Amino acid sequence: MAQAPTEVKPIVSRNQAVGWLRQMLLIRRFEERSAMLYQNQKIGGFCHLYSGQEAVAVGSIGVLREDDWVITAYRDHGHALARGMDPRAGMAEMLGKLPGCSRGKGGSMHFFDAEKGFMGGHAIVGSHIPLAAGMAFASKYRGEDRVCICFFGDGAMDQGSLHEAFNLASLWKLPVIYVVENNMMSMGTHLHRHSWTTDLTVRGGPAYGMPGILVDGNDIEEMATVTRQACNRARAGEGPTFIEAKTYRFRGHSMSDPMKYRTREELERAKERDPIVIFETILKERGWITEEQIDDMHEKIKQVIEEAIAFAEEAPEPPIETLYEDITVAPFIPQES
Amino acid sequence: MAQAPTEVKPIVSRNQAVGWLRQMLLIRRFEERSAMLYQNQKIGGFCHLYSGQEAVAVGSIGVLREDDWVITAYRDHGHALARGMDPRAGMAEMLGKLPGCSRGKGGSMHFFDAEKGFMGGHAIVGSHIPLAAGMAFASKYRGEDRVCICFFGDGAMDQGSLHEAFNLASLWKLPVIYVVENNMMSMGTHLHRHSWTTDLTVRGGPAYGMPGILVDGNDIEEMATVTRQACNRARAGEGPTFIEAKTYRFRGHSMSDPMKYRTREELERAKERDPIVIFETILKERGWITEEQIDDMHEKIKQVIEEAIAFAEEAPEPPIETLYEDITVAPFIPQES
Amino acid sequence: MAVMQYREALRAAMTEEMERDDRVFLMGEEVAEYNGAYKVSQGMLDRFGPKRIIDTPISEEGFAGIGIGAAMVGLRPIVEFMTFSFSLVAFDQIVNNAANMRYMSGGQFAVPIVFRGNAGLAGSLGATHSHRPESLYSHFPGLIVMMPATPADAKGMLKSAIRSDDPIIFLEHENLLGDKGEVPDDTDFLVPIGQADVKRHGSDVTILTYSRSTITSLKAAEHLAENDGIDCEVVDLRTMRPLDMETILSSVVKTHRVVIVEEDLPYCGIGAAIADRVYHKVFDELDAPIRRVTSLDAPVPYAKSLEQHFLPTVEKIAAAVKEVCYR
Amino acid sequence: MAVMQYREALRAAMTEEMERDDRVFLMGEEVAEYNGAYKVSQGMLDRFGPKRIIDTPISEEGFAGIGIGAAMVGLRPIVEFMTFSFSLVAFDQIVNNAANMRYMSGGQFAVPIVFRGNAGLAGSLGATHSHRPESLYSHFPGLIVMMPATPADAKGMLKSAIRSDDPIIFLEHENLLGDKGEVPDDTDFLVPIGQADVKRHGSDVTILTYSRSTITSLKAAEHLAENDGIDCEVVDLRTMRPLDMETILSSVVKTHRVVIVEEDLPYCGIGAAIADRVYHKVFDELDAPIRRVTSLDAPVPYAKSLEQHFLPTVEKIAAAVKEVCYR
Ligand SMILES: Cc1ncc(C[n+]2csc(CCOP(=O)(O)OP(=O)(O)O)c2C)c(N)n1
Ligand SMILES: Cc1ncc(C[n+]2csc(CCOP(=O)(O)OP(=O)(O)O)c2C)c(N)n1
Ligand SMILES: [Mg+2]
Ligand SMILES: [Mg+2]
Repeated sequence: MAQAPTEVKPIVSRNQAVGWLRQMLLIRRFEERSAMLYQNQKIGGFCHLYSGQEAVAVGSIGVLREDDWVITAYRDHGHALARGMDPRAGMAEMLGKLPGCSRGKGGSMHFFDAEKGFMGGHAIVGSHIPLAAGMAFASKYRGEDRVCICFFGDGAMDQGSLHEAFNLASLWKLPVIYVVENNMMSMGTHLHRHSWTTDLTVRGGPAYGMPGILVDGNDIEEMATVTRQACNRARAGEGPTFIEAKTYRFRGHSMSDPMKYRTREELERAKERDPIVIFETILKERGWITEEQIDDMHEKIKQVIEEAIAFAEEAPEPPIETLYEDITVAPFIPQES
Repeated sequence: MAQAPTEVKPIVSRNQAVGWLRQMLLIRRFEERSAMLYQNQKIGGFCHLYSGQEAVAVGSIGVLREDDWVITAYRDHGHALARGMDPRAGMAEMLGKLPGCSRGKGGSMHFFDAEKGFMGGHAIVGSHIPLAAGMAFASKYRGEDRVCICFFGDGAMDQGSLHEAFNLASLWKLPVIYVVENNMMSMGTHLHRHSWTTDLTVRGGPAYGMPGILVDGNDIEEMATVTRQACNRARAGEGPTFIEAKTYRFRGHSMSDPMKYRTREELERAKERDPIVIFETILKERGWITEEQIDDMHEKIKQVIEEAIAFAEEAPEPPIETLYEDITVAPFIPQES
Repeated sequence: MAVMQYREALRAAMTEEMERDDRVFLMGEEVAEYNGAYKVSQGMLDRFGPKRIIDTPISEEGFAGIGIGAAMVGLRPIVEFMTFSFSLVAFDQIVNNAANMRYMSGGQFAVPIVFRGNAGLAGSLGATHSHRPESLYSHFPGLIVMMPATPADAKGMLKSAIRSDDPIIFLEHENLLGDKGEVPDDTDFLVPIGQADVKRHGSDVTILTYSRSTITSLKAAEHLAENDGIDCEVVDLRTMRPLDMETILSSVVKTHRVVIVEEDLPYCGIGAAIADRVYHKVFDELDAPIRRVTSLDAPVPYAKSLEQHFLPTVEKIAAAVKEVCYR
Repeated sequence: MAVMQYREALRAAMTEEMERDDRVFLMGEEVAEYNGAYKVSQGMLDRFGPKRIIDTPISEEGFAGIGIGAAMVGLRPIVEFMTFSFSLVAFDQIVNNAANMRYMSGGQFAVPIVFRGNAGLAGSLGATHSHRPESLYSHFPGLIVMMPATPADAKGMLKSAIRSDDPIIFLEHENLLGDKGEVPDDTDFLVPIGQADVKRHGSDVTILTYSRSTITSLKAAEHLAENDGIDCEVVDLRTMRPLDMETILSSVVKTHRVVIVEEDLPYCGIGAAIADRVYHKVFDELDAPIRRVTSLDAPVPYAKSLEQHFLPTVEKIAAAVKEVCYR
């Protein structure tokens, strides 16, 4: 288990750093408002919030190229927004509206944005891990140097699909970066109750012939650093990397989780390590941003999200005929009556 | 990767050792004759011979208790006979006859013998690996100290079922012994083309919190030694063990394999390490058996197998009504017409 | 008799059977410390302890296989899939190992295991989380498939399932979990496997249905009785394999008209299978072609506005019933 | 036209399409250096090299998923399952990722992939190796399911499948691989998806069938013509989803009698689904109930003596045909 270097900060320009802060705030706000909309039953189904983990997505996706691919699990709002999805499309999807990022067919767990190379939120635990290897395979097949980054939770470590994809990715030296967001919980099950070891780099790294890098997922610049290294490795044809990003989710597993498995104190302590607060502090210390500018940013993001909500609320429902649309590329013939 | 101790031989009594030699010869002969019967189309379907790997099954199963469980893949004749299956039942199964060990319903790939704790040959690669953990689970649940030993090939290392079962077995400290019979080939695919590393103890041992023991699978006493250690560990409640037994199969993957992937020379060299010849030599050197006694043993085994074949040939076909028997314990109601 | 929820009835069934037989245990994701993703197993960890109420990692193929292996050597596992949509990653274990084991071993091994959990459309969960596997599993000889519609059936059927020596696919419905009904207290109250139940007697049309669609069909029957003077017999099939052909046919030869109502997909689903068997047995008894009310032939969309068109409704059932009555 | 084997026709289809489009590649167990477990891909490694003819580990879930991911970004994989029985360990990938991806992404992603390999009873392989997944996959909107019966169809259908932008389940039959027949040389010879083929014209009874059962049905038709003076029309369905209802119905309204012949299990299989659709559309045209000839409702046994009773035979088909003719 290698430790990420921490002494080389800052690794980003002031502009980029401020952009990252803005993205984290956008995600946070998007989800806070989503939670309210969920409680008002405007959003249905399962809704898994990313609050607390924002630095993982923003820091890693932040160092990718535009032509790289991003794929994740059902806890996908953060990754989608970090990849530049329009919050209006995201919010419209949450509300099941036609201009939603999946035309209202996917919902919270199944965000997609082809234009941004955002290859989806995927709701069967582990099922997207082979898909990521497939995109990396395509890159290599075509002689390109694009990479695919794939996010999943500590709970997904226990799925067979991961094992098969990891062996294949390593055997074929595919340009894929696997990031386990270790928030120490698989729904209500603590890591030590679902994984034989709590050090996931033992399971996912050298055991599959990949570097296994442990990183503080709440430290956005560390996250960026290790991802950049993994990208370089992938683009150079040296194969996959496994990154364990330690983090914490501030909300329940989904909106319906009573969170009996943890104490208020544990949560409070975790919130002291809020990646957004940490980064705000760092940027202020560096003199890259002022308190005032931060307040202004918060305000502007509020507006963006409120606009997105207004857009989503006013947007049309998908018409009934869309039920049979987008099933196949060829004209779809329902096999009924 | 730990190396098995080799200096503590002999670990068996003369009687036992001679019994093991006899078992290996029985398996070899059973299969040689099976191959002929296959060519005469008396045996159908797929038929995978174990010749060359006999020491793995006989040495490991040889140190189990009667109440332990044995489970394996489709290359199962060796394990069944090593566990004491009556060759007549085995041969009758090959011929699809009623007194076959699976009443003619399983065939070569699906041998079963409940009385002997032989829990089956299983033909979907990897699918029996969780079953083994299930039997070990039952042992622990009941507060017993029975163990389950589970055999599979190097190709099965690539199946997701293995990954899930290994994590569970380790997490719950189940009394199960996993033995990969590494004959370096998954059908026509060399190990280095299907596994990112050729050292399987890296993939199956410590990566899952189990000891990963490499052993020469053609050395029956080494095989017995490491299995005994694994049994002790399992019975003491310390959890699973992973054993990589290096070996070689003398025949093709199945009876229909033209074996173009290896040279005659490679095969000849491998046959110089025939586990039966090795053990015969050792026993002779120890003065535990004479050349004459060996010849006599060969002769007797020939008779046993010929008798088994005669029995199988004369045995009745399963009557048509058995088609609907043994589907469920409750009376079966076909859902047709 | 006590009035209880469907989920409480399921819990009562498991609890009683676990007290009766210490070979029975419950295993699955979040069944223990979390008290069940849908609170079906609430309190069972406290009662039985972690040896018998067991949280698993997200390893369906692994723990389904562990259950099967344990059943082969005499335990009687109840394996919960958080939803049955997740059973698809364990499909091979269920259809090859659970269903075929007894046959392939020539009858030497039984696999007394219950796989249970929600199936169907629970609402806005999208295509991956809304599978209806009843026909997928009913397809395979060796499996038994049960789907209760009421709290009493939930209890009586699950108890029978747990006592059965065969592998059972026991499909609950999330949207029924909170339904309340009278449930017998008797710890030996069992609903036999393979027995349908006439939930409403009628003379004009036979509605063949199961699980949640039974409730919708009963509402449609009331509606039709009141508004159209059509008297429907509602047969809750309860066990999808083996089908209770006796009950089905005795209703059909009375009414001569059949509507099948199901949440399954229309093509290669359970409804066509049932229709086929009815046609085969009593074609000449039918005064009209069988009509079916099913889900639409599409993946399940997220948007509520779309999803609401997806399922059988009172209106759709009423229209089908009128059609077979030529009204 | 050239006379070639069914396996050669499959190989020709892949070869031609790979030459036409360099996004097409073949991936699976033993397809490359071993030249294919059933020699379908023989020589293709030599021709196209290891970049495009790719041996995989025994990781069906893994490489099915890799194929789907690659298809999402524009490649056109052909994924071979050594037999389709092994696809059951990749079931989730196929039904959730291949079938649902386009829908869930609101049409943003296509999954142009062909999953191909043998299905059915190849002889004495036992229950685990003899699955017939046609109804399991046809169940799901989003998938297309094709099953050729002749060398010409094998080629023309596989070429269409490879050119399709949708996920295709392409089920071959081991026992047809050696069959020979005339096959057009034209590199643009395509059999359209969703088009059935009347393999024998007749006026008395319509036999709806596919894959190997087509061959058996044709034999039965000859037998019936000679011995009983019954003139059967044999419709080879070829695509199981979507069904070619036009061809089916135009035959049925001519003959008014239907027999369905299939290798699938009888319950919740494809035959009941087809019967259901025919009844629904043209109930009044039928002069007799539809009869089906299927596999038995049991796992597949090893013993030849048992297995020979398992499948549709000329005798069973003839009996069913006579039954619908009331003879
Ligand atoms: C195959 C499968 N099994 C179970 C579930 C239900 N489920 C959804 S998320 C989840 C927990 C996942 O935890 P983890 O992978 O750590 O991700 P996190 O929620 O912490 O982001 C479970 C059990 C599922 N979606 N798919
Ligand atoms: C899931 C699955 N995929 C593919 C196969 C076909 N198959 C049977 S054995 C085999 C090779 C297995 O090699 P290995 O595990 O090394 O065992 P060995 O044959 O060497 O004993 C393959 C590909 C199968 N039976 N099951
Ligand atoms: Mg987690
Ligand atoms: Mg091998």
